[in-house]
Amino acid sequence: MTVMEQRGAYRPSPPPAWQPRTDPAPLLPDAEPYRVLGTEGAAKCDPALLRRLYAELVRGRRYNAQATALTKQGRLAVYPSSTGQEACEVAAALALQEQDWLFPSYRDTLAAVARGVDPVQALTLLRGDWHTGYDPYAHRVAPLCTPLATQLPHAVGLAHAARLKGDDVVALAMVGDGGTSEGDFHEALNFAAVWQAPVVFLVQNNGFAISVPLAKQTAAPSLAHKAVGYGMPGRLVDGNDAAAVHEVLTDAVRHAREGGGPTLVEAITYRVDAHTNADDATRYRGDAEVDAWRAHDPIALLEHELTERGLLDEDGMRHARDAAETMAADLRERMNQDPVLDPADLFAHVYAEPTPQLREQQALLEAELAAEQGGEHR
Amino acid sequence: MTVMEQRGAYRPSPPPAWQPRTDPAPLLPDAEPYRVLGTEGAAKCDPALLRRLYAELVRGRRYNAQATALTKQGRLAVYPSSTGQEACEVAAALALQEQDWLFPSYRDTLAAVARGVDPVQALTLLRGDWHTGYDPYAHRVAPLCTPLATQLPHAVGLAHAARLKGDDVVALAMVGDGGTSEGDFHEALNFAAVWQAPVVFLVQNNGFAISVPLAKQTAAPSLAHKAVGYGMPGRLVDGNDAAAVHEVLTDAVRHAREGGGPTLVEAITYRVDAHTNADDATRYRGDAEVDAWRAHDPIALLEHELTERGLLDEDGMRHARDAAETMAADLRERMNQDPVLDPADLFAHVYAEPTPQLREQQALLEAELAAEQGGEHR
Amino acid sequence: MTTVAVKPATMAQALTRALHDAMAADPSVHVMGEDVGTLGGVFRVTDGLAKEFGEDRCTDTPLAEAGILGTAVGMAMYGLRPVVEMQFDAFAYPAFEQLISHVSRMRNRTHGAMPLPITIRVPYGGGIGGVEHHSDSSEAYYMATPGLHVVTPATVADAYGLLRAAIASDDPVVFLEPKRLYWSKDSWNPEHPTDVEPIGRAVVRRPGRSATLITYGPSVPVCLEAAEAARAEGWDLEVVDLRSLVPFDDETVAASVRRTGRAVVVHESGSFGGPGGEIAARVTERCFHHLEAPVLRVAGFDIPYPPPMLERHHLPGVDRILDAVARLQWEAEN
Amino acid sequence: MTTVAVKPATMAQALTRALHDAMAADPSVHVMGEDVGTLGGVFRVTDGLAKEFGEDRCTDTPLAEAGILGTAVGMAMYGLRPVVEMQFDAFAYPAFEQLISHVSRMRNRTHGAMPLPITIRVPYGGGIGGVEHHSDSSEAYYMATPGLHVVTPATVADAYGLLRAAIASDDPVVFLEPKRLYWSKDSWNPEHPTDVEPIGRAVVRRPGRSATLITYGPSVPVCLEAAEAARAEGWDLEVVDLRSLVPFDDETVAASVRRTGRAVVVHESGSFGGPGGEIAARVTERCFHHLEAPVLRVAGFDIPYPPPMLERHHLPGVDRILDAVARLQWEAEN
Ligand SMILES: Cc1ncc(C[n+]2csc(CCOP(=O)(O)OP(=O)(O)O)c2C)c(N)n1
Ligand SMILES: Cc1ncc(C[n+]2csc(CCOP(=O)(O)OP(=O)(O)O)c2C)c(N)n1
Ligand SMILES: [Mg+2]
Ligand SMILES: [Mg+2]
Repeated sequence: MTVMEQRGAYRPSPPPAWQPRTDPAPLLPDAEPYRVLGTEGAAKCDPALLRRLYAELVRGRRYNAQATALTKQGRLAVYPSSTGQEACEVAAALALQEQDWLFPSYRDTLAAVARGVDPVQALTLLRGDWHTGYDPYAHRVAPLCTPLATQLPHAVGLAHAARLKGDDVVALAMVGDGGTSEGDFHEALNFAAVWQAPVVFLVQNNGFAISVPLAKQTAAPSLAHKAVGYGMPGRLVDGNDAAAVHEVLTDAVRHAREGGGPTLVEAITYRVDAHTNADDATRYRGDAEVDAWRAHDPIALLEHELTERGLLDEDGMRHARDAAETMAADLRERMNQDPVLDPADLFAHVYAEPTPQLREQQALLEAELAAEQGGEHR
Repeated sequence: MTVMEQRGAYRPSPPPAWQPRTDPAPLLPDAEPYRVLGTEGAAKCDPALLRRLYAELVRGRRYNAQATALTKQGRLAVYPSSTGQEACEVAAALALQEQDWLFPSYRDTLAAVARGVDPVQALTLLRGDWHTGYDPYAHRVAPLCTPLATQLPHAVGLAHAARLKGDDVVALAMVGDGGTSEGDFHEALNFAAVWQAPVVFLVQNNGFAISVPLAKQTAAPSLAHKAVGYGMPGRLVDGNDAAAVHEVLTDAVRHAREGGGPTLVEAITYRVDAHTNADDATRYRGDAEVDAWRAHDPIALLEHELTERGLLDEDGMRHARDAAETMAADLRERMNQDPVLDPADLFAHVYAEPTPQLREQQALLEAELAAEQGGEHR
Repeated sequence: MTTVAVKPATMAQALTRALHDAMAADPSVHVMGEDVGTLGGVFRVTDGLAKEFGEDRCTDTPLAEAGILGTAVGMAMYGLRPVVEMQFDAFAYPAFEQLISHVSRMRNRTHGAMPLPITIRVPYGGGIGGVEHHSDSSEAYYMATPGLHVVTPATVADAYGLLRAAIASDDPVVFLEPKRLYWSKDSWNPEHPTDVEPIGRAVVRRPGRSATLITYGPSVPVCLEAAEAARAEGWDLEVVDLRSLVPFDDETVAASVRRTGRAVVVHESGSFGGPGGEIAARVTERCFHHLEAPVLRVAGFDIPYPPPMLERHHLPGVDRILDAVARLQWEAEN
Repeated sequence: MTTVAVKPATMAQALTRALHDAMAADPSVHVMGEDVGTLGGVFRVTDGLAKEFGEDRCTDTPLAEAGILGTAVGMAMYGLRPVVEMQFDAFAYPAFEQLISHVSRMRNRTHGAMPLPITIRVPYGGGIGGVEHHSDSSEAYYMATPGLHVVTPATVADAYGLLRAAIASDDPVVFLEPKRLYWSKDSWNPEHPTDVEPIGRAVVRRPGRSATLITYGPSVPVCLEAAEAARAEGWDLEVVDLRSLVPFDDETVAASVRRTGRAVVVHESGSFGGPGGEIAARVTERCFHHLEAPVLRVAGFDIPYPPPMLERHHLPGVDRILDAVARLQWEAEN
């Protein structure tokens, strides 16, 4: 087509194909993180749910403490604690139904445990006797994921597959504030929205990616504001308010289940402990900030609400603590047993059938071990 | 800290560290793509600029036509035409100052040419005598980039480096609607916003990524809505309105130059031709859609405005066409000469100094070529 | 079947047929990638599949390779068998983290609980006049990643058989399709497609006694041509088509080299750190005392893939192969 | 200099000193990566640099490896010399598209106009009890990518010298830091740091006459230990530390093997498709008639890196090296 042919063809009007594809307004997060505890909304909460959350938080805090202690005793190589973030961990697990799937990040051991994974098996990765210590299909919990944000597309694919098969399954995927900077975060959210996959993304914004504070991670008004760019709703919630996180996640899960597609939830919380036991947090943050957050502790928050309303008394608290202690004692005892290792496992699960090359290598190792046993070796 | 220590410490208040980091409202795009031509705003445009844009559009359209013809004659391996998108191509080049940098995608040969790159050298990649045919430093145009979105972080890094050095340099990076789905798009925009780098991202939303329509690419209200998720302004513009694209880009470049940080601009346009000469667009779209867009041709749009306002007459049009024909004739003539190739180039630019291994391989090739020349070879 | 051409004779058509038959046989097979649906792929390998099986079974994804492979992982976790298309070799690189850190390891990480039956189709190699980033031979990366099978056909029949085997495998398979053989033709009969080839078996394409050419994929026809040309020089060359780089068929390869006493590895991929080093080393380990000369390599140069007008210098051709054969220390013979 | 420790004696400290000296000598040197600023890196290699040179010269980036390397490309285009830290080996994978498609090729793509003097520091290898994805030996990927230099120190002095040379190079250098040698100590004097080592030269760490151990990085100390232990068996082993995988020092390596007539390549990386194949193949090409036995390889198994409690079985140790030496067909000697 030459320029000449064009003449006269022009009608001033918007480009033909363009119209906003969705209304952005409902996708934007509220200006303030959603809160329930300490607000009027708290009255509407189911007391049984609140008590359940409380018991799980207490157990979760104890689990974090016990695991951290186990690192000091050399029983765990490393432990990335979620102390201070238990409300997110627990609510993520409790928002799901039996048939749903959880995709935890490397920090979310607790969410896996809250969903039913055996507390010892959940620590296999960090003890170092194998990578994933539990069968992901047993409780529909994907492996704890170390390469950041890489499990998000997995959650999308799984949720999409379930929907294609006509199954009623929602996937909930957890990621940190730092993880939102990775390309995989972007690609996962985009696929989820395009496919309208039943998946919920929970960003635990705990203020830091190891030493890097949020201000060096993003300039966005909030991480929840990323949602509109994918065409999904973004929700902002006080991540230390277990009732609020539970409600927001439950809504998002229901929305996904009903065919409404994905939601991005940003939970504002704080990493009270260092990044891991190997980290020295004093290098990059001051006590004042940590103390301010300690004062907004998720357990204290919920305990206050429950006691104020007469839903919890000293007995109830003791009961929760005792249950937590029982779990911790069991964990301690079982973690103090040396795991039984089989070097043949090195070759057993690389392929469905070991290749001829792997069989040769296995034979080499077996011969070495036999020689070692026989004391023949150098 | 045990649960007990927490008791009583609770004050119901928002989490300590949280406040929206920026006001999201000004970052959101307008509901309609910005237009100038055919609106009252057109009267405010500098006539000289409009005439300049017109001449460049006409030249650009002719360039696209000539390059496409060269593929039919076997002089180019392939040509991804920007016919119908000339307003974006030209405005991107013209919005920049001398010292600024342009980062084109593989489709943006025209933008490179409009910025001053020799029309033949700009086609080297597609003719196949080398990869990048021009010195990127001569006109500050980065290599035409085939791996989609990968040049966006380059633009950010360059703009950031210039700013660190105290230089007055803005980078403008171009990407397609499809390219916005890549992780590199996300990471580039995030780095740009965190660093407040002087960079402008121009998304040419031409409706398709090869055969994939926008609806399968994103569910967002608009691509410009992605900006708020990074904390930068998003702007929506009619990509066939050269005056509007030029104004929006010039504003964004000025904003960046003044230290205001990056902007994301989405230009709504349409890929009138097939993806490349090798593509068969009838497989995935109908004539009606194409025709509707042809009626909104960027050249006709501008021509209409100029003639209505008496800024362009038949003489002026002929003049623009003649200049375009002169360019095309020169391009044809030069492209019809076989490029001179030197196989030694294969080894010359892999490293600053060829490794011993490469020297051996070069010697092998030289011996082969000598044998071929001497007719000694099999 | 109605929509897929009934007379495939090119490799591309055999691949289409393999995808079709796999999808028809097993509803858990899903094809996904950029432009694989309506368009049928830029090489038309997925032509007709979306029409026949619906867009949910043959899906145009957003343009993001890590996302494609990453979501395929999730789909495989849920029991599907995704067949992923990477549009060109170099565009698989954005998916490398997913490939290396998850696809290749998920079975291992989960102690066998979570196998990932994913097939990753990668059109690879040069010789088609492609612009930069469209002609890479990236097999070295895949070979160095434990947990992946790496397979590449050289004939129309193998294209069908190996792709069926790849899709049927419970392990992830990187299925490398030699771009410049897409339009190679063969008398293969689509109505009686070959039995599914097992993965991991090399094949002697041409028996010979003087020396062995060890090769695969796009270089197989070149080696066969070289073997013909070599007759004029008095060499009777055996040509082994590896078909599978992982697992590697040591038996077939070593048997051939023990017989001939000389070997040249031929591939398009760069030499340094490329497949040839591994192959030469393992052949030498196994056949040392049968070798009259070191195993030589004829490969692409150690340079980024050249622009179209220079690629002929880069690609291993008949002459370069025969030059290498000539260097196999034939004096020792006399 | 005030903030950086003045008595480095570990490899980590030598690396810090090298970064410091390079930054002090050339204002275009910029360090960037995850946690490299305030924290000083998870291995503390960048400790003190942000404080001394400011956050614009030593920058905590957002958490995105492709973004880190991609922006470094742009910075290098503008004349800076970025030194990028990838926090762990496996976390470099997201940056592979940038690495392969741009970093390694920009000079080539632009006909020499746009060189990219980028140093990419990658802590690599195992033996530190790391959880999965923290112990990969990824050198095979880098070696197979033309346009990159690939360098790895084994001693404190080389850590300093090679890193200075990498930063001074006008080409991109992948600088592989053996994690388990970070805390290895040496009597190296920081006040008189060694001259900058040229890239591309191997070194004989221990002369010997019976056979050559060809190795690099984390396996160098293991090979030296093996050589000591071998004396008891009557073998006098030579140990060659490659230091640079690309370019490869064929001369030094081949000279050693011609002298000894036997060789074993030792590395942690997997065997199949790993560096050892390339090394064995090229040594054999060059030394065929001097070899009494095929060049053998002692390497990690072809498996995903094992969990901490099993890694000792995987890593090439003294016994496995000596077993390989024993297989070098010593009968032929008699
Ligand atoms: C791809 C990748 N890059 C780098 C790392 C190393 N790393 C482990 S945790 C971490 C910080 C994560 O921060 P965030 O996402 O906020 O999660 P949090 O630790 O706060 O739970 C980093 C950089 C990694 N695990 N994966
Ligand atoms: C990383 C990567 N993946 C795939 C391709 C193959 N490819 C080339 S152009 C194209 C479509 C691009 O669409 P868009 O970004 O909208 O740009 P347009 O072609 O419309 O200008 C694809 C998939 C590529 N070049 N790079
Ligand atoms: Mg965090
Ligand atoms: Mg497009």
